[in-house]
Amino acid sequence: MRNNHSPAQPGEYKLIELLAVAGAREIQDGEVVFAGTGLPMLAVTLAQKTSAPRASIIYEAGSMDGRPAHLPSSVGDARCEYRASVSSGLLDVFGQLQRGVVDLAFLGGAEIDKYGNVNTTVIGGDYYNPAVRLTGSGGNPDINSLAKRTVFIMVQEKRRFKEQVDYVTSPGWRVKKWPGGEWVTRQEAFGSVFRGGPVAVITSMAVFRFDEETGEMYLDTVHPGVTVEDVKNNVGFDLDVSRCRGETSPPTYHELHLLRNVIDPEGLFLGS
Amino acid sequence: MRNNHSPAQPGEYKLIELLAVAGAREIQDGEVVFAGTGLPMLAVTLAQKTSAPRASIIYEAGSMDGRPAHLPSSVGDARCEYRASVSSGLLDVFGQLQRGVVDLAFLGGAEIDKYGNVNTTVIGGDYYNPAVRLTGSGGNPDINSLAKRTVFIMVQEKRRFKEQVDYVTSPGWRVKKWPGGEWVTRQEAFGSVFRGGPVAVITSMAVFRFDEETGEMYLDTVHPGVTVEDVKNNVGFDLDVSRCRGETSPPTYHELHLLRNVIDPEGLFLGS
Amino acid sequence: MAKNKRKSIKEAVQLINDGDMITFSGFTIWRRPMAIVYEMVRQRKKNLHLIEVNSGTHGEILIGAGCVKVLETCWIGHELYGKVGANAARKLKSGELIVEDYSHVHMIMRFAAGAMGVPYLPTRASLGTDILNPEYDALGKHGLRDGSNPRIPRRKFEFLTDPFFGEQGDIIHVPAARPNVCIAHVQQVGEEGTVRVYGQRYSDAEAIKAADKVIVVAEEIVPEEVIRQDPTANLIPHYLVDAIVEQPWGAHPTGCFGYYEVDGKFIRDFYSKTKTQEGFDAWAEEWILKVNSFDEYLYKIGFRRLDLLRANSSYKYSTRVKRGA
Amino acid sequence: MAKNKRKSIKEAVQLINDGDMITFSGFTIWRRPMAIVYEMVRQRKKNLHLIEVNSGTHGEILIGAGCVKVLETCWIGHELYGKVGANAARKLKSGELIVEDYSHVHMIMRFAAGAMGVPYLPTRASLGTDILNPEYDALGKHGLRDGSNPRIPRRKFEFLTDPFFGEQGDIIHVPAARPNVCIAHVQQVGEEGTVRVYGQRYSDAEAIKAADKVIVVAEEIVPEEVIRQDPTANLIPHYLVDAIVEQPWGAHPTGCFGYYEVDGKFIRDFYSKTKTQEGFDAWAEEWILKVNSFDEYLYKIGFRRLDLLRANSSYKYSTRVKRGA
Repeated sequence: MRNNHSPAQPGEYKLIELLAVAGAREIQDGEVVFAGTGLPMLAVTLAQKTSAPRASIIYEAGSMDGRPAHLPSSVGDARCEYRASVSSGLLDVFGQLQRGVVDLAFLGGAEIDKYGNVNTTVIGGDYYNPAVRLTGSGGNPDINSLAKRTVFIMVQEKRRFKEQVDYVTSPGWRVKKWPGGEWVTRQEAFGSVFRGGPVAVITSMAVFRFDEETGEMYLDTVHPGVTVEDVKNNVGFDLDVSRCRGETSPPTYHELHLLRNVIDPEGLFLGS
Repeated sequence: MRNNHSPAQPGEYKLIELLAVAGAREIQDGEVVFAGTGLPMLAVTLAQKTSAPRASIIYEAGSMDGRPAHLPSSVGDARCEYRASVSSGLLDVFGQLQRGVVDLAFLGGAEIDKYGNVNTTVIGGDYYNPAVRLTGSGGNPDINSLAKRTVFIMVQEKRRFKEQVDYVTSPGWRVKKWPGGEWVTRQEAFGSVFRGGPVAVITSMAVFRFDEETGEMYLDTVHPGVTVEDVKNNVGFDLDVSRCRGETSPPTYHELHLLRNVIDPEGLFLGS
Repeated sequence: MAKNKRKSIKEAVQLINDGDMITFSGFTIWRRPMAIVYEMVRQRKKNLHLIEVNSGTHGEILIGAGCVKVLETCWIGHELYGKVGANAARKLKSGELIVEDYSHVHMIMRFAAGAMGVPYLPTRASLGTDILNPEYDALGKHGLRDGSNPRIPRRKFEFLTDPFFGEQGDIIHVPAARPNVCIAHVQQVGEEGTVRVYGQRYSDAEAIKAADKVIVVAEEIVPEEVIRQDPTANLIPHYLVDAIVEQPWGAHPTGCFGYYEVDGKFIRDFYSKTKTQEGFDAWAEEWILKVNSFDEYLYKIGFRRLDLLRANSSYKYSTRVKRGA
Repeated sequence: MAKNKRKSIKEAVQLINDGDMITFSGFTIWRRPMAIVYEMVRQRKKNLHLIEVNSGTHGEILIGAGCVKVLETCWIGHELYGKVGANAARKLKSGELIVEDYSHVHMIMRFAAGAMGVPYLPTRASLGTDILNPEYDALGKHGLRDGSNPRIPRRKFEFLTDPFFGEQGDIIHVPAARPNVCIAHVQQVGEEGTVRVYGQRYSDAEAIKAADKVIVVAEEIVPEEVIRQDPTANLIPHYLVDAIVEQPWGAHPTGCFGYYEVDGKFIRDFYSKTKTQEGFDAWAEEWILKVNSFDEYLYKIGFRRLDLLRANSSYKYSTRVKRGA
C-alpha cells in the first residue's frame, strides 16, 4: 500500500490542486494570514489541516480565524465566520492590517510585471477607455502593501507577464511615488510602514520569487511536466532562470485526499 | 385635594429638585440629548417621564437611549444600558456627536465666566502648580463644542462666576483661537462645525442665558425666594439683570413625586 | 414612542431623489437591498452617484438600467458567479458612466470619516499604485471637483508626512464619503428603528452613519422592547433611521446570514445576460419591469428555489443548495 | 491549538517593565484590572507612563504608590465616590507627576489612531479650549518631546484646514497612543485568548489594539470552542492577546457588568484616605502590601460584602447593595 505522505504522480492531480499545495507550503505555523477568495482559501485551509494548524486567517469582510465546516465561496460568505474568534467588519480587519498584525497575504491578479506590480483594473487602451475593464482593486493593494509578505497565485500566460503592467493596482518592488510619479523602490515609497513585499508568484506553470537587491522576478521551480523553456515562452519579459531549483513539489496523496474529500468536496473551486 | 400639576410651595421642595425641573424644561420632545453624570441625569430622566417622552439620551461611556429601571450612578454604570437602543463604546457615541446628531448637551462645571467658558481643570496658581487641581475635562468640552445647544448646571458662588476663568476647559461664546491665542467668537473658532453653544446656565440661585450678539451672560429668572440683588452679589462680573423675567417656575407636585419616588428613590443624587 | 417610520417599498423609494449620492449595506453579493434596487429601476431614478466600499450585483442592475452617472468604489463584480461588472465596463467605455477607483481601505476610511463627521482620514494603504496617479482622477477629469456639488471633494487625495513620530513615507488623506441616502438590508429592525445585524457587519455602520437619510429594509420588523433586551447586539440606534420596511427575502439574489444563501445560479444567469445591453434590457424587462412588486418577483422565483436557499439554523447558511460547478 | 497563554497574576505583572507606557480597559470606576494594579504596587513598578482615555481609582493607586511619572488622560477621579484624583493632584503640585491634559474625544481618537496603525487622527472637538494652548504642553515643557522616546510624539497637536470640502475652521490632529502594554479586565476570555466583553465596551478595543503587549484578566476562562459559538459577540481575536489570567472579582472595587457592582463604600473610604500621602500610605499598607495575593484581599473584604455586590442576572447589576447617601 502506498504511503499517504508520498508524492502523487503527474496525471494523478489537477493543476489547481498543485497550486493549492504550493500555496499552503508558503505558510509558517502560527502566522496571521490575510487571504482573498478562491485558491488562497484552498491553500490556507490546507495548511491549517497539515503543517500550520495554528495559522489564523483573516478575510476582508470581517472574519478572524474562522474554522469553516464548509468551504466559503467568497470572503463575505457566512461560512467564513463559522467558529471564528471574532466576526465584525471591514474597519476592524483593515485596521489590524494597517497596524501590522498580518504576516502573510495570499492574493490573485490578472497581470503582473517583473517587479511584482499587479493589475486588476484595466487592460489595453486608455485608463478612461480601456480594452478591458476589470473589477478594480478590491483589497488587493491594501493587503499586499501592509502585510509582511505577499504570495500571488495567477494563471501563466505571456500576455499576463509583462515588462510593465498597464495599471499598477497592487504594488511590487519598484513603484511610482505619487503625486510626482518618480520611480522608487518599494522601501522608499512606504518609508516607515515598509514591512516587506511580494515573496512568491505561484502560477499554472511555475513558482517565481524576487531578487532581494533588484526586486526582479526570477524562476524558482517549474511544475512537474513543465520545462524552463515553456516558462520563458510564457513570460513577456527577460526572465532570470539561472536560479531555478528544479521541480515544484507535487501534492501528496494525503493532501489530495484533504483537498478533494475534506476541504472542497462540493468542487466549488476544484471543479467536479 | 390639591392638583398634582400645580406648583409646589417654597419649603416643599429641595434646591436640587428645582434644578432638575428647570433642566428638564430645556428639553424639547424628540431631541437627542448627551448628558453627564449627576443632575443632568435627573433632568433628562424627568423630561422623558413628562414633556419629552421621545427624547433620547446618549451617555459618553457608550449607551444610546437607555431606559434605566434604576438611576445610574455614573455614565459607565450598567444601569445606563438597560433597555437601550444600542450599547457600544466611546468611539461610537463621540463619533455620532462629531457627526452632528446631538441636539442638546447637559453638563456641569466648577467655574464659569461671562462668555460661558467653563473650567473643570485647575483653579488658582499656575497651570503647572495650581492651588486646586480638578478632574480635567472629561467629555465636557467635546460634548459642549459639538452639540447644537448646551445647558450647564452649577453651584452659584461669587468665586465660581468669574470675569475670566483660570483655564478654559469647555468653550463659551468668546474663546481663544489656538495655536495663536487671539480672542475670537465661537463661530470664528468653530467655522464649519459651529452648531450653536451654551444657551442656559442653571445654578443654585437662578437661570442665566446669553445675549445673541455679544455672547455675554444675562439673568433670565431667579429661583423662588432669591432676589436679583442676591444673584448679583454672587456673580464676580458685571451682570446684565435688565432682562430678568421673574421667578423660575417651581416643581409641580407631580414632578416631585416622580423625582422622589420613581427616578431617585435611593436618594443617589437627591440625598435622603 | 417614536413616530411611525414604517413605509412600503414604493414609499421608501420615493424618499430617493434623482441626482442623489447613494450608498448601501452589505458586501459584494451579500445583504444588498435588492427589493429597493428593483423598485428604483421601476421608478426610473436618474443621475445617481453611487459611492460604495465595494459594489456588486445591485450596482450592476442600477448601472445597466441607466440610473447611474458616477460610481465611486474599489470593486464591482459578482464574486464566483460573474468575474467583472459587465454593465459598468460597457458604460464606462461608452462614456455613460464615470468610474472613480479607490482601494478597499481608502473606501472604508472614507466612510469612517463621513460617519465620524471629519472631512478626511489618514491611511498608508496602497502607496505606489496608480490609484494615486493624479491623471487617473475621473471626477476631476470630468470637471466635477469644482466645489459646485458640496458632496464631491475638491481633490481625490492629499499627500502628507507625519510630524509626530518622525515616520518616513507618505500619509494619504482620503476625503469623507457624504452620501444623501444609505439603503440598508438587515435581518431585524425594531419598530422604532433600532437596527440589528447578524453575522459579519461589513461596513454597514459606517455607511449608515455617513448618510444624511437612512432607509432600512429588514427581513423582520420586531417589537422594539424585544430588540432592546440585548442592546450590545444592536448596531444602529433608532434615532439615526428615517424609514423602515419589512421585506422577507428582500436581499435576493444576494445572501443574508442566518436567513438565506446567495442565489449563485440566478446571479450567474444575470451576469451572462449583462454581456450586452440588449441582454441586460431583456433581463430587466423580465425580472423587474414586468413584475409589479417584490412579492410578485418572489412568486416568479418560486417556493422550491427559495426554500433550498433557506439557511440552516445552526450553520446560518443553506446546507441543501448545490453550490459547485 | 494556540500556545498556552495562561499566567498567574504575579507572572503577568512580570511582563510589565519599569518605564513602560501603560493603558487599561474600562471607564472611570468600571472594569479596571485592579488585581494586576495591586500586584504592580507590590512589585514596585517605577517610572510608568500612563496613557488612558480616562483614569480612575486604579490610576490613583498607582500614582499614590509612586509608580507613575507621567499621566496622559482627560480625567481622573472616582465619580460619585470621590470628586477628584487627590493623589494625582498632590503629586502634580509636588512635581513628582507630569499630567498632560487632552479631552475625551482627543484621547479616544489617539487610541483609535494607535489601533489603526496611523500616526494621528483628525478631530474638531474642543476647539477654543486651553487644552490646545501651546503653553500647556506638559510633556514639551518637561523636555520629553525631543524624539528620544519613540512612543512620545514630538508635538501635542497639529492644526490644519480642510482641503476637500472647503470647510472653514481648524482641524486638530491628535497623535496616536502607542502604549507598550494594555492590561484589560473582561468578563470572559477563551483558552486561546479570544476576548468577550459584556455590556458597554468603553474604549477597550482601541486600548488593546493600540498596545504592543496585551494582558487579559477575566472573571472566567472559558473553552475556546464555546466562546467561538457566537463570534459576533467577541471583541478581540486571540492572536492579539499575549497573556490570560483568571481572577474572579478581579476588578473590585470597580464594577463589572453582569458580575458585580462598583463598591462605592470602599472607593469612598479610599478617596478619603488619599487626601494626604500618609493616609494613602497607610491604606496601601493595609490593603496591598500586607496582603500577599488578590485572594487574600477578597477574604479580607469578606463574603458578605462581595455577595451584596453580586449582579442580578437579569438587570446585570446588584439590586441589593445600598447605593444612596
